[in-house]
Amino acid sequence: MTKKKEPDTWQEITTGCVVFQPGSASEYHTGSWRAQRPVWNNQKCIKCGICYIFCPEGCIQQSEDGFFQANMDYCKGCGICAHECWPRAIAMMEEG
Amino acid sequence: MNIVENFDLYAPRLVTKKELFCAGHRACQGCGEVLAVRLMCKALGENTVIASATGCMEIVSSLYPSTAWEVPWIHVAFENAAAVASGVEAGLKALRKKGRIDDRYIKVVGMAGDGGTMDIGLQALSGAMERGHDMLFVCFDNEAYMNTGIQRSSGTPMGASTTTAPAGKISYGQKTWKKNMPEIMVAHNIPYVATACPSYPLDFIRKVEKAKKIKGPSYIHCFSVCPTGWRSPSHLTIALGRLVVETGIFPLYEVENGKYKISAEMPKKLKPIKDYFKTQGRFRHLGEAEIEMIQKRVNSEYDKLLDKVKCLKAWN
Amino acid sequence: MIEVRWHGRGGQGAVTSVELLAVAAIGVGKYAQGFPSFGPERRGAPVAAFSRIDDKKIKVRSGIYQPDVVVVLDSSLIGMVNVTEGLKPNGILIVNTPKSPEEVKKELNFSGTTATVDATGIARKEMGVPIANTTMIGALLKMIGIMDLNAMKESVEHRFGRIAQKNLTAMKRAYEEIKISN
Amino acid sequence: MAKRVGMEVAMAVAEAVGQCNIDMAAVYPITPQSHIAEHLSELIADGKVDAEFVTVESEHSAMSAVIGASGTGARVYTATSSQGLMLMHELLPIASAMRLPIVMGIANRAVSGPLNILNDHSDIMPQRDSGWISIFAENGQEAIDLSIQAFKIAEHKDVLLPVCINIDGFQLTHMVEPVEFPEQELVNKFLPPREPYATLHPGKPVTMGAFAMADYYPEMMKAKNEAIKNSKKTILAVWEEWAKIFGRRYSPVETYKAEGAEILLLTMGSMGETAEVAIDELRAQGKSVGLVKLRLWRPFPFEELKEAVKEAKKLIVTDRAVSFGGPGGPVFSEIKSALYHEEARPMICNYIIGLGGRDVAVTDFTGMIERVVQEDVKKIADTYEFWGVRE
Repeated sequence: MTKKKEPDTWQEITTGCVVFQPGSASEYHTGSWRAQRPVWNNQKCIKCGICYIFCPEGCIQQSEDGFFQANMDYCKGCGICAHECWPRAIAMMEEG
Repeated sequence: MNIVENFDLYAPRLVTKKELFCAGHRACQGCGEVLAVRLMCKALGENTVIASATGCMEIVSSLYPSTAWEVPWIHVAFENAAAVASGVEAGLKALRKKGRIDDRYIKVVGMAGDGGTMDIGLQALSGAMERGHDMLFVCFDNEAYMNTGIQRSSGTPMGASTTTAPAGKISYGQKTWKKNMPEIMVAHNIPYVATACPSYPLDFIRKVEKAKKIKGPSYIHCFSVCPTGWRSPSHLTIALGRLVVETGIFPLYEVENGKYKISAEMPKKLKPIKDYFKTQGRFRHLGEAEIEMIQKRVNSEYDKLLDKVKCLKAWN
Repeated sequence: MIEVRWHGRGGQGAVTSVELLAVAAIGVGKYAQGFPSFGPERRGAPVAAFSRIDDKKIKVRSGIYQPDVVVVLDSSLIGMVNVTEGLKPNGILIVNTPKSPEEVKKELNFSGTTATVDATGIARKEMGVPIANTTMIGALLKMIGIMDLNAMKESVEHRFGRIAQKNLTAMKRAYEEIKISN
Repeated sequence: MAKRVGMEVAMAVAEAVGQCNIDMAAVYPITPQSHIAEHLSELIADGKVDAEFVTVESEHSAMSAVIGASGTGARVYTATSSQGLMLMHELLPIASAMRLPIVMGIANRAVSGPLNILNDHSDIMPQRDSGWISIFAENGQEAIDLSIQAFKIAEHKDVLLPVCINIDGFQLTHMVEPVEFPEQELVNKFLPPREPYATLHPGKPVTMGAFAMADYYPEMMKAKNEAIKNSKKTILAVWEEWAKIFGRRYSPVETYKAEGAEILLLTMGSMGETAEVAIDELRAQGKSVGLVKLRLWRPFPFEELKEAVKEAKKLIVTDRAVSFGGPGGPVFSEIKSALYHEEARPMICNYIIGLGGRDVAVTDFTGMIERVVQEDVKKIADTYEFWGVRE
């Protein structure tokens, strides 16, 4: 769990309980939900980006060399990328 | 395996990299609905205001004091997303006209699950569409009340086992046919109605972009696989979305100004529904007889849809 | 303070009459109220409407139970509705009918001041419609004399636009042709 | 000079709202509110008011739409009555929690069942705890003034809460009576454009209506309660400003010949002026009676109420609603609880009156006061009775 951020007291509650910081949910790291992790074999990867587009977390990014990798802070280990990878370049490995 | 059928292999890289729905949201592993929301936001771009109904997508994205949204977003209640969106549209229109906000075009989008669209939200949606607001409404249909624990809705398909229409000794679960929500929207004579599924991301994005350009009401019914509610493995989310289309259970089509058009993604020959049912726990109890009954209905509904395409061609 | 009860049928314009009268009275600096009987009556049903006019601020907002004047827009209501109910002993009854006030008195077994005018006939002649509500305002003003007939001009014009003059003419004729029996 | 005219109060309210430079209104028709909706739509159709008019398909959607529009920063208005208000009920605490300065006119009407279209206060009373500022009008002029003031109060940076103006259905809404509209220029000066604290606009994306668990919900409720309690200061200041500009004075609790009176009668809404006539009659007979009129319902004006009743021996509270199986009428129980710790407090009794449009006449008030004069204090203290109900 991320540590509790401001506001804390009733006086600090934002007016109308509005959240003013867009995308602040990224402070919460869902990577702890993961039981298995995707591992890319760049030898097989054809850089098509299917893993990127199908990731429900939107946590797969393309590196400068054109290969893809998941941000482990957020990857929940659903396995969609591995299952959808056309050249079978992604394998799911048990965590721990 | 035909996973890249009708799919430009490298096209995903052409999709905008900008994420307007950020990681850190609390959707289940392998959630098809949250994937659809993510893709929708990409298609809509930042000049968007979203009004969301109560439901999974609302809960997973907006736990105070944080938010996964990077576009302006409002949630009020369960049944009124379309009414809230219509108010947002009217408010922005008035403020723009009076020069109190800048002149940019902002797309107002209402979103809800199947319950918030087809059951409790139907009246507000019908009203908003009939009034002709310049807004898109997207139904993320995962075929039951997942947020409250997988209770049946009018979007639940025949034969599915849910927590309020469970399969039992004398019941095979849901005993009613899924409500044909896109048809109800077509009956409102709005300019654009489409069905979509994130398993066909480019088709989905293209449809959202099309709806975005329409100055008037439009509706997209997005089929959203729910591994938790359907008791299916999370990695099969995309595959199941493809199968529901390939079996003709959820055909992809558009209705533009009353004209039906089957989307290019539809196969020439449909697969048997058994292929779609077999990996889902919610259908596991079904016997041959029930599957046959459902198969018949799927065939006839699909034929009806094809007939509409033909008839309307003749009518033109 | 003068309190008036109007009897008519839904659609005959009793509510319009009380509105026009109140707006006109307020227009000449008086205080007034005009309000309908609050009910679900539809076209054709017997209805009532009420007016209060005074030179000082009117505070009371209850119904009118002892009117000073009763105006009957439709004489077919006589016998069906107790039009003289609660009418003050020195009160005035005004009926839209071609009959004489004496005849009406007899019919109703009423001994107070009674006035009649063939408002429907006047309205038909002047406006081409048998709607006597505005015409009867002329009759009422003749009997209570709280303000000049001209006071009606503005509110009638505002309400009726190009057919206002016909209404005003009919009103004037009722004012002049009314027959009174004390 | 402001012109004095005769106009139906519902239409006058629409005219007044039209003077407030609203941006959007969403209204669903219901008797006896419908003349407000109709006339407002006329003003917009004639181009006299520059606003979007959304003809929603229900009151639930009316409130939803004004919430959405208010979220964009627009100045919004809606009006309803009875069942419509009950249908909106779900959304009222949401609007106040989102701190949206929505203004709503309520043509107060009895709630079903049985269906009844006439006046009482049974529609507003169940909304008591929704976090809306709630104010009662006594006559047409007040309905106009309060409707304009409502925007100023609601939008004030120290308030930011929705406001409802209670206008008795039929008794007020359908009454043609003298009213005076404030001059447009003075209204413009009194009511500057809204300055929203956050808006639904891509220029600065915000999330409105986030959900909260047990770790934040209590703090949020406390914040909302402090906001509405604190709003009284602004309400008083706005009324003071109004009196200076327009000459008509408003107070949370108003009194009529109450000073030194042994017996006080308390009313809300349009009954007040009829009750004044009763007080005049009894005073003329030498009786020591006076009237207290509760204008501000939420936030409840504790200090002002205590001050108004502290010298009386007996206080008769009238209610136009029932708390079934409870302590009598809702106003009665509030007033009792407000006075509980006062050392000097009057005996209080409660008459429930005017339900479902049952006429309230001067004789009803003189009757109940005479009853209280005669009865043994102990016998009627803390009791409630349905006044004038056939037995």
